[in-house]
Amino acid sequence: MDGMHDLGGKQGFGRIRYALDAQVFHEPWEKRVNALYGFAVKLGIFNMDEYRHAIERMEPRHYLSASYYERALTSLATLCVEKGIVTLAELEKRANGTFPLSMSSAPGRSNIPGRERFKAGDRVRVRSDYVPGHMRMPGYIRGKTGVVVSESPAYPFPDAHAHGVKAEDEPTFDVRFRSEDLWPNSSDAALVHVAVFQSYLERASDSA
Amino acid sequence: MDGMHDLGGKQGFGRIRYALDAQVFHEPWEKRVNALYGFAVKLGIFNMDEYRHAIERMEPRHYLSASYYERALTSLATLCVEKGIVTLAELEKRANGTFPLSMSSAPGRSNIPGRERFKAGDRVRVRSDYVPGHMRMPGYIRGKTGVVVSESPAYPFPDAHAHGVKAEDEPTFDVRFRSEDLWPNSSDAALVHVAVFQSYLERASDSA
Amino acid sequence: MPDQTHSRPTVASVEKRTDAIQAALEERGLKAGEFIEQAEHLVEEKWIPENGARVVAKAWTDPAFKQRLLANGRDAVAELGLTMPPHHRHLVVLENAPKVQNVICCTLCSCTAFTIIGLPPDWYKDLEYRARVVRQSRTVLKEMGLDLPPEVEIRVWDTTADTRYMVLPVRPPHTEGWSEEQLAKIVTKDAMIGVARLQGT
Amino acid sequence: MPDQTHSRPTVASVEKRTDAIQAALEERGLKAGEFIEQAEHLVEEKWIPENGARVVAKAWTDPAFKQRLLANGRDAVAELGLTMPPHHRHLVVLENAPKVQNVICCTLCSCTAFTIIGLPPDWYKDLEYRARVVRQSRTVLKEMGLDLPPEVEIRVWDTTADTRYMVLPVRPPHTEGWSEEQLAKIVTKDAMIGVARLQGT
Repeated sequence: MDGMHDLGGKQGFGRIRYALDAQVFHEPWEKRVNALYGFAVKLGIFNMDEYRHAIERMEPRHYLSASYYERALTSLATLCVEKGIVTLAELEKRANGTFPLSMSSAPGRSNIPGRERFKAGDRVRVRSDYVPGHMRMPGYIRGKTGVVVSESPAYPFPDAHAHGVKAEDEPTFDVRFRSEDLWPNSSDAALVHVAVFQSYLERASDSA
Repeated sequence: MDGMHDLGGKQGFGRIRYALDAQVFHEPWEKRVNALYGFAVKLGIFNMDEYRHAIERMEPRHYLSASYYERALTSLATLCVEKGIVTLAELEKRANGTFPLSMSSAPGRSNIPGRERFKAGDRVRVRSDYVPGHMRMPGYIRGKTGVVVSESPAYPFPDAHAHGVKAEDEPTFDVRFRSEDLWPNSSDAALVHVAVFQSYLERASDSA
Repeated sequence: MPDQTHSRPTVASVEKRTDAIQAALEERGLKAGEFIEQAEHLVEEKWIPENGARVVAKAWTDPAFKQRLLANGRDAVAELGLTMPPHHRHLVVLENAPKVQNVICCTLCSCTAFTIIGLPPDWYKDLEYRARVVRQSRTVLKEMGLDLPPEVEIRVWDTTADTRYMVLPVRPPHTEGWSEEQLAKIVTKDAMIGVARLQGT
Repeated sequence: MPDQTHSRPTVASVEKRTDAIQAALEERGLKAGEFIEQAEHLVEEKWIPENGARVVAKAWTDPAFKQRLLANGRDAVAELGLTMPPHHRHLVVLENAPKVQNVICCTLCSCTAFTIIGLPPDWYKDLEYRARVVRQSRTVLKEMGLDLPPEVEIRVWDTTADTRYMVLPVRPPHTEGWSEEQLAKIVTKDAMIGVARLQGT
């Protein structure tokens, strides 16, 4: 989905809050949330793709205003409710207030048929795919051309795995893009590498 | 700029808050804000493109959480401060609290050289332009192909007019896109018309 | 939702912020208060959907006017004494038909031909409408109570420049013989935005 | 910033919401509290940047290990007794050079090789870093104190799948003859993310 989480290249944000001794956690509850979602994954209540997608499904205003660990908390609670572990009513009674959950899910999809195997040096184009469900393709590479630099082992296909759809595992390819091709005349010069699932890619002609 | 305001086609939002007897204003201050920005435009303190851009320049979290009239208020105050009418310190003293303004502006641009004149029926492609400043091209048509249905009189070019950059007025063309071309397999079937400035367009080959 | 990480001194309420900017302008001799009163009059008495309703009623009853309206909306509404701000240089009138539904939006901000059809309602300015109506037009219209048969083509118009749009709804068949005044009474703002159809059409 | 239009019954604090979900799990016999204690230990004692620092120091001093590390990071760190979660199936180690600076990010969420380089710092998870570092890499690094000469090529790596990355910093020239233990002490988490260079490089 083209959601609020897809932030790469979005303009209008201010300076990075950077400090040499930056902290991972700021409040004790954050450590608990970080443990609890890992606990739920370990118990098999949900998988990491479902977890990430439930964050992406947060109401956009909520997503943007929430801290990282509030997003984790919202995903954890949403999935525990959706999986029937607990009801929202029970959570709100226990919390003595409202407990905003994520929006509902749209259908996922399986692998693209006839996907190709690429090797380092191949020129590839990212398909112009738009899906209602989970996807690990950042919008800034949609339709763009790059060069494969390496291949990973096969992983579950997130577009399927986040939705309980059957699919084959597939490799990801680290694809190198020129920032100039991603944002012509509007970026700092760099090589931007993105780990792209096989289903998102097609072979590019050399002339492209 | 690819800012938070560029919402067309963004997914994850919920139902429309619709009522048959919907109101324009909900609070008295909203009417005052609506009048005051019009007052400032009438006085020549800023123009409508500067006004729209100062809304787009709001800190993204603030943009998304603010109501329509809070956005208008923020733009009005930001421009009054930037134009030297009032200082932020005075505003905060008067308001007895902080007064969040928009982020600073990036450079604008003038018209594209050699822009073409189109007529109804012409196939056109929206240029893949990325600019740091104001622009009235919604991201969902970038690089897409459509058909001109009509032409407007010449207007100030917003990419320039919002930044005090000299430019010629130029017409806009109402361009008809198929929703299927904008979001393949991922939209309700419709013809989507967008008013596109001449500088954003190039002629498309018939084969495209 | 409170921001966990960026809390600082209290942000003044929108009302106090409005007071502050208004007072600052006043102190510089700019008669903001006076202008606000005038604007209130305009908003409540002049920039009202009854204007557009008169335009629609006339177009329904006067074929020559309708032709002029579709050819040049700004000039045609001026015949009825209706004006548009200088930066609204063009008014495009979109004629509905039984199998064509035009819908207006503004994805980048919330522009409308407000002097003609009235200021936009709250939902028109909400992020939901702006984000969704271009991509999910039929679904959004249905949620808003306009469940169009599949054979009706939807034409969305995104107000991304200073051309302004208004929808000319289909005249309900049961209104044959009605006067312009009678007809104008049944034309709503929502029908001129295109998210509603008039009864019987 | 208060939301003007959608205020409703009070949202429970994040702390109370955390209590609620934890208690709900406990009541179903799922030992959440125990797991939290174990996780606290992992976060504070096991998933720490000192792991990655050992890997870097070994790579600097053992060319054969470095070769294995660059060929297959996951297998190579296992030689040092370091493990990665099952879903981190691949570790790609990115070698910096005087004219090459690699930088890691995750624009879609905030993934890292956390068992090796430690959990990501707050700024890595902030919207600002995620939005800006891919498009404004040199500017962002400069704001963060790393002002790279123009001849240094920047290579950004966006962690959009379950491949994990770590940066192998350039060894400072003044460390010749140092032991692995000494070397490991100067390697920082930020240098392994790629937003900092080590002193003298």
